[in-house]
Amino acid sequence: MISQEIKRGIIDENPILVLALGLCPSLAVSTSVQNGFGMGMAATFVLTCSNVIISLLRKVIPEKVRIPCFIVIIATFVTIVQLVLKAYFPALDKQLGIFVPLIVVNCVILGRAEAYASKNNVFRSLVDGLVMGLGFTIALCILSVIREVLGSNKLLGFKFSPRFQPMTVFILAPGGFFTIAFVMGMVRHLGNRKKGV
Amino acid sequence: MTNEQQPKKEPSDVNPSAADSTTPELLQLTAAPHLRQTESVSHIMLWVVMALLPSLAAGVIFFGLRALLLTAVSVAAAVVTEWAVVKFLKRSVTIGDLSAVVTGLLVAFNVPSTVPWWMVAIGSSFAIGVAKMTFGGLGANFINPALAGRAFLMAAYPSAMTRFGPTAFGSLSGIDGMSSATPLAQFKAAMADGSFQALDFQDALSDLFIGNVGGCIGETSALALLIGGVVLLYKRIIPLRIPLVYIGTVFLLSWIFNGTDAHLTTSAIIIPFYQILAGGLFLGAIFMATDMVTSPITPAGRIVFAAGCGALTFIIRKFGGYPEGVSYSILIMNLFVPLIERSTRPKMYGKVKRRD
Amino acid sequence: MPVELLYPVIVVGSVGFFFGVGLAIASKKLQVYVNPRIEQILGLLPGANCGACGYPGCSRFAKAVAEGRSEPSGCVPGGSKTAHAIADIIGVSAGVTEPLMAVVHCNGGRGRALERARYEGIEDCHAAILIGNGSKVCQDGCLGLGSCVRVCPFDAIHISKEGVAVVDADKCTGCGKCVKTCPRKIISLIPKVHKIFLACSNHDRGAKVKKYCSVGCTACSLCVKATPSGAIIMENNLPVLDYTKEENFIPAAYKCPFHCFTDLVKTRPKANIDTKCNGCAACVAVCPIPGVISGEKDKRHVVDKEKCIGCGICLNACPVHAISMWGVGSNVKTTAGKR
Amino acid sequence: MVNLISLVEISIGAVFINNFVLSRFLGLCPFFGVSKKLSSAAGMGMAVIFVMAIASSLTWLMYHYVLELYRLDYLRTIVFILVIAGLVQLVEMALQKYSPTLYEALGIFLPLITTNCAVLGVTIINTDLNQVTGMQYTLIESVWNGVMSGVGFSLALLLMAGIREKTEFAPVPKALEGLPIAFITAGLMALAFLGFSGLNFFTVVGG
Amino acid sequence: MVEKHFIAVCANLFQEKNVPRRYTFKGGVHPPASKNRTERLPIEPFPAPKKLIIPLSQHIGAPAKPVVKRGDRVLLGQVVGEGGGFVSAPVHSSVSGSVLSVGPFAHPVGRQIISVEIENDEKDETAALTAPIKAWRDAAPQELVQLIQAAGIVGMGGAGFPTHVKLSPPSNKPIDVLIINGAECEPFLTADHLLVLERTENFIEGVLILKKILNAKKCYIGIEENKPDAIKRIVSLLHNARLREIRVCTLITKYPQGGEKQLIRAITGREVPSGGLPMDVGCVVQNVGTTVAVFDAVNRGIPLYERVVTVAGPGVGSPKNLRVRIGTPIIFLLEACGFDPTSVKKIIMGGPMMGLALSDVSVPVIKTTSGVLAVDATTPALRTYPCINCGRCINACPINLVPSRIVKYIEKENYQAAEEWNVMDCMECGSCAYVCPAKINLVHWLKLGKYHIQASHAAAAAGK
Repeated sequence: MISQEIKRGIIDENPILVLALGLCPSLAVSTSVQNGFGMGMAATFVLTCSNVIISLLRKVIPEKVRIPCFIVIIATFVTIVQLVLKAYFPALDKQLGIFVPLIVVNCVILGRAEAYASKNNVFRSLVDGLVMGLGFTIALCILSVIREVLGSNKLLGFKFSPRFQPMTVFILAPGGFFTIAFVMGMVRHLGNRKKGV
Repeated sequence: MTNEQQPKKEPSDVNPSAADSTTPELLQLTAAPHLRQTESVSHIMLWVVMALLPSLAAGVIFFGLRALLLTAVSVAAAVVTEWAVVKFLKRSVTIGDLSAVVTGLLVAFNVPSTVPWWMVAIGSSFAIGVAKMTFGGLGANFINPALAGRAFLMAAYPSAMTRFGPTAFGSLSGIDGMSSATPLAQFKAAMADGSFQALDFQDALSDLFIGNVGGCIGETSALALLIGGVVLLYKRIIPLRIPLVYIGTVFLLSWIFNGTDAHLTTSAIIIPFYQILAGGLFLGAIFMATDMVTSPITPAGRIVFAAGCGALTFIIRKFGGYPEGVSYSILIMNLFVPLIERSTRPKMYGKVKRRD
Repeated sequence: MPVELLYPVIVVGSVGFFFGVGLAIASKKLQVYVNPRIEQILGLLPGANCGACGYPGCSRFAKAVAEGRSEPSGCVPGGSKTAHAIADIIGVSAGVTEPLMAVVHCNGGRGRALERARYEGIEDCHAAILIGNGSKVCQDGCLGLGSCVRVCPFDAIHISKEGVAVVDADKCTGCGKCVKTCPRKIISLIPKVHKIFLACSNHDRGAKVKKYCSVGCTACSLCVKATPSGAIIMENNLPVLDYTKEENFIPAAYKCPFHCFTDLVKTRPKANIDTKCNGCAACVAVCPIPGVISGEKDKRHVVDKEKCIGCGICLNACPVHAISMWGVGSNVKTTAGKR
Repeated sequence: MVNLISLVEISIGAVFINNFVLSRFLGLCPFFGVSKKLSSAAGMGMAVIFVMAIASSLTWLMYHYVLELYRLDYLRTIVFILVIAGLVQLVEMALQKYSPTLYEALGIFLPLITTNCAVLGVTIINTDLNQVTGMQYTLIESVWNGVMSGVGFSLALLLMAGIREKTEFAPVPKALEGLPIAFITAGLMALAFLGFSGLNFFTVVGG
Repeated sequence: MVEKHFIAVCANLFQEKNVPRRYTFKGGVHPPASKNRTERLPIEPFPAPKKLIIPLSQHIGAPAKPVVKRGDRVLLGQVVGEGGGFVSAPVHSSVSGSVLSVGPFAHPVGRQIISVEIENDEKDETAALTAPIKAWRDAAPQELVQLIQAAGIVGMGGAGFPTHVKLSPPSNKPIDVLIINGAECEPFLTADHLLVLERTENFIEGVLILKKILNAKKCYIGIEENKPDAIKRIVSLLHNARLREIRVCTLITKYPQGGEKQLIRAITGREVPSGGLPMDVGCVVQNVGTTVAVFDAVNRGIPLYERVVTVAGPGVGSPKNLRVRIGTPIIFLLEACGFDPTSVKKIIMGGPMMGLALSDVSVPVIKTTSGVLAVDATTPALRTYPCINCGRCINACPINLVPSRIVKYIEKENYQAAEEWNVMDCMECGSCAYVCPAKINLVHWLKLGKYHIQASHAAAAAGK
């Protein structure tokens, strides 16, 4: 069951590459693997914690004000993340910039809260948060590996190839769009091929 | 049941009417009109290629055989990319319509002669592979592929794309010295540090006209581009209004806002001429802004489009971060094309008040 | 220290309180009636307001679905689960009816029906009708250009090798979109249980039809005679099947000399007479095919399995219930075009 | 107090150079979601401008007069999102009640805006230190920044919608249909918008 | 095409004063006229065949109802189909003989249409016709219109609008301009040209009859400048007869110069409102053939049972202008003109720009058949290139539509948008498809779009 869940989070319902949620941070911070991984971890933390809390409170929260409640819960964890980053990873915090507070409005997190955590028990919500976060992180890493290598000829900050001339466009906005477009297209292409067989 | 084999009758023994005996083959049933003009898309593209040849010749004369090599690489990369994408998508091969050749030529014309050959190949492949074929090929792209290729290279390799080689016959009279910067960069620098001397630039005009200046392969020779433009105008492939309005707008704006207080002094009159002859304005106005696919289809829209290109070119040249603004201005106006087309629908015959 | 702890609590609490109370009052004061089904659907949606459905926000999508302007499957993040749940809500009002399926009343593909010209134009039946009324001699034949294929939301119609439209009974839901679009009006809905229909729509006289179509109905009326209940009547040179009468059309289909009927059942189970048979010969009297059941009086009768068409009429006629249907059957696949 | 030059600079920066969508990657979900039709793009654009302006002013006041005063900067995220969410919902309800026509035109886009990172983003940018000048925006500047960021967003949205209506006819490869081709479109738009980089009307460059 | 106009204006400026003004409209195309093989050939009468098929629907409006039955003997000019309603015209027998059958027969439009099959007894016994009104100058217009209706005259240019309807405008729409359409802008066709040349006097008298009926103040005859002999002949006749109220307008040779709306725009400068009729701007346009038929009906009492047909095209050896009985199967015409069945790929009824491709050569000549063309090469029917947005279709469109855009909407089944872009005003002249370098079947798509929009309107109306 767990492996199935993991497959669901990473492949079948990958938040970025299949569901196309949480696009803003995934494009903005995937300029380097460090940033992408950091953002992925932060989001996973918020996603898992908020999923758990929302699942715990799902019977208490009144239907009408559920969205504001969810947001407050998510925002609390985001603030925690912000404080932790500031304290221990100041460089990363500076890199991610306003996209740390913007985790609040990341559709992945709110979407899972609304679609999953508010309807399932705590354990399932925890697992869901973890696998979805994993899927999010993996997708971010894929994007950032491509962009870092092509855009600055580096991988995790180390020089990648001595001969390759990096294309700066890939760490600029257009490159982000092109990268996600082609990664997504590739995922779909493989998916179509699988379905076709 | 219906499963048994049905003895099939040959169509010939169930002939419905006697008249058919005189018709050996089935007649073709199509919608009117039954007459068509012979000119086709590939004819048009062929003529565009022909019209680009004088500029290629000029490029080779001023920048040496390397220009020819880059052009060849660019064209080959464009055609191969289109062929590969089409094969990958399992669609019918479209390289026969020659549009990839045109794109390849234009990408090469938009890079300096000093760039490495693989860079131009990347630009061409991007132009065809991303800006054109992802949308489904000819006619479907919304942005000029060649210019998208150039913009991609500009963003990817900014330093290589702005390093220009000197021409074969020495450089601009008077003002150049050692640097091989483009006339527009020199102009901008001269305006910025106050060393502007109208006469220096006046002398340069003839060099600008024939193309003996630094710049991209295909953009320097206004003369060669004009020859190509006349050919296309004569063949009615491009509408006169786009280049005319585009160049006219740049001319007017750089005359009015020439940076001096006067408008009738020598320098005030030299500036607009210098502005229209320098840089890629002629290439852009004659060959890129007129790209049918990415310019408005409506006659009035074409004027708006061209005027917009002119204004943006002027703004980017004067206030922007680049000395040259032609390619970006056309790209930006490409984005506006759907909105322009929408608001400039031609007035239909009969949209008049009814006489009751 | 406690004060520093207090401030955030007060600030967040008061902001929350302020908006909570404000919203509560507002939601009472500013209430506007909305279709309860919209609310229901909205409840099923992920609520991410991502816009992937093409509508501005989940509520708009819910409204569109409730009003029938969008398919229930429009929500991408919701996936198929959500789609099914929504479909259930929508379906409640649709009511339960007898399942129907679309059938194409033409089997005159290439090699069977004569062409009179070479149509070269837009691949669309309506377009072919507009110029020269299509290329078939038969004015009621399937044009095979696939207008019905394109409107089918369930991918249940395809054009056969011979160039006529064929409905896949498994996929067809009887929505009737193809019926509406067919320019020749040769698609209709029949109850799914019947599986037999007339694959011809031509109203010409028999002699004329024979000139241009080998599977065209010549209005010979044999099918009418094979259906004594009167569930088939001839109207304007074409038999009309009345499915409301629950008639057994198997004999009629079998009797057609030009094989104008299509039976979606490939092989029907054959009748078998067991030892209970007392030889009353009641079955012989009702069997539509002469010579299928034979046997001496008062002795066990036998069925010629080669000839039996599996109509099952004898089942009800047998007073001692000695007849049953044997054999693999119900292989529901369209047979049109594969005869 | 009102520095016209700074307002113009804010405008150019927010609309062209640092366009919210094409350069800052903010508000992408609604950008791709609502850009299929020009009419809804226009409605969405108006709604975003409206909400950004109001949210900018409210959050600026909140930040400078409550949070900063009590040294509660770290609550910024929670408070801002609460303010925006509540505000949007109130506006939506009010519109639905009092002006159904306006609601049809704008209100339906409001739920999309609650969770639009562009709105939260602009309020955070308003209260952050400006990276160029190293100063914080004044109230007027931040409202103006909100409006202009909304305008930039709307401009990108309108252009995108126009292009998508056009490329709707295009035979896009199957795997790229829908979002991927929209990403490529946005990428090419961003490429074109690079032309605006370095645009500066006030530091004299060319005389 | 502002540039083109600019040149035209300049050219007009430098013209000498006494050169007559050349009229034209905006847009249009210049297909090769291809008229040189037939434009000097006199009209030959074509013998009536043994068997004729006279369709009861030869015009726009309700089809005629048969009034004969199998076995009946009919005479030349006898009514075989009675008009059903005001917008309808009777149908006459074009030979004397016996009715073989009344039933569905192949019709040029491709459908089976109720027709009367007549066996010719080759006696040409004439029926007692409606009495001609020789003194038409004194007759009441009403009387003349009735006579024209009884003679079954419909617009012979192609559309087949019953002439009497055009001649009875409602009282709130006064007609001040009568235009005779002699443009014959379709390539290959020379039937009208020859008719004018051979029967100029009758033609002019026909014009006068029409003018009298409509009480029109002005009357113009529009002829394309590639028919100088016809222009000269009419002008000299008018001059001799001192008929100053009729003016001949020389039209620039351009397709579709003979389109009703284009002709009105060229000659009077008026624009027929979208969805309206010429009478909305006080104009009535009549074709040359119709005018001569009116003369025949009024002056001689002859109903419309024969017409002039140009048989031409690369697929026939000796093209001809033939006077043909209505109901003659076109195969006979083709055979008489040396038609080579092996090389012919397509047979067109009408001109090459707007004519119908036939799937059956047994269909009869009807009142609107101006020509029969045998073509030896197929036209590109399927799309060979994608649309490159060149805008030539816009420049060619005589009513200023954006065909390529509309077609894209129709391809995506967005009929609402197509309607917003005025597809319903398209008159299917074919100019856009003619110039399209991508060889897109624009007209076919436009037809399809109009069909779907009409169908949805009809459904909406039925739902109300």
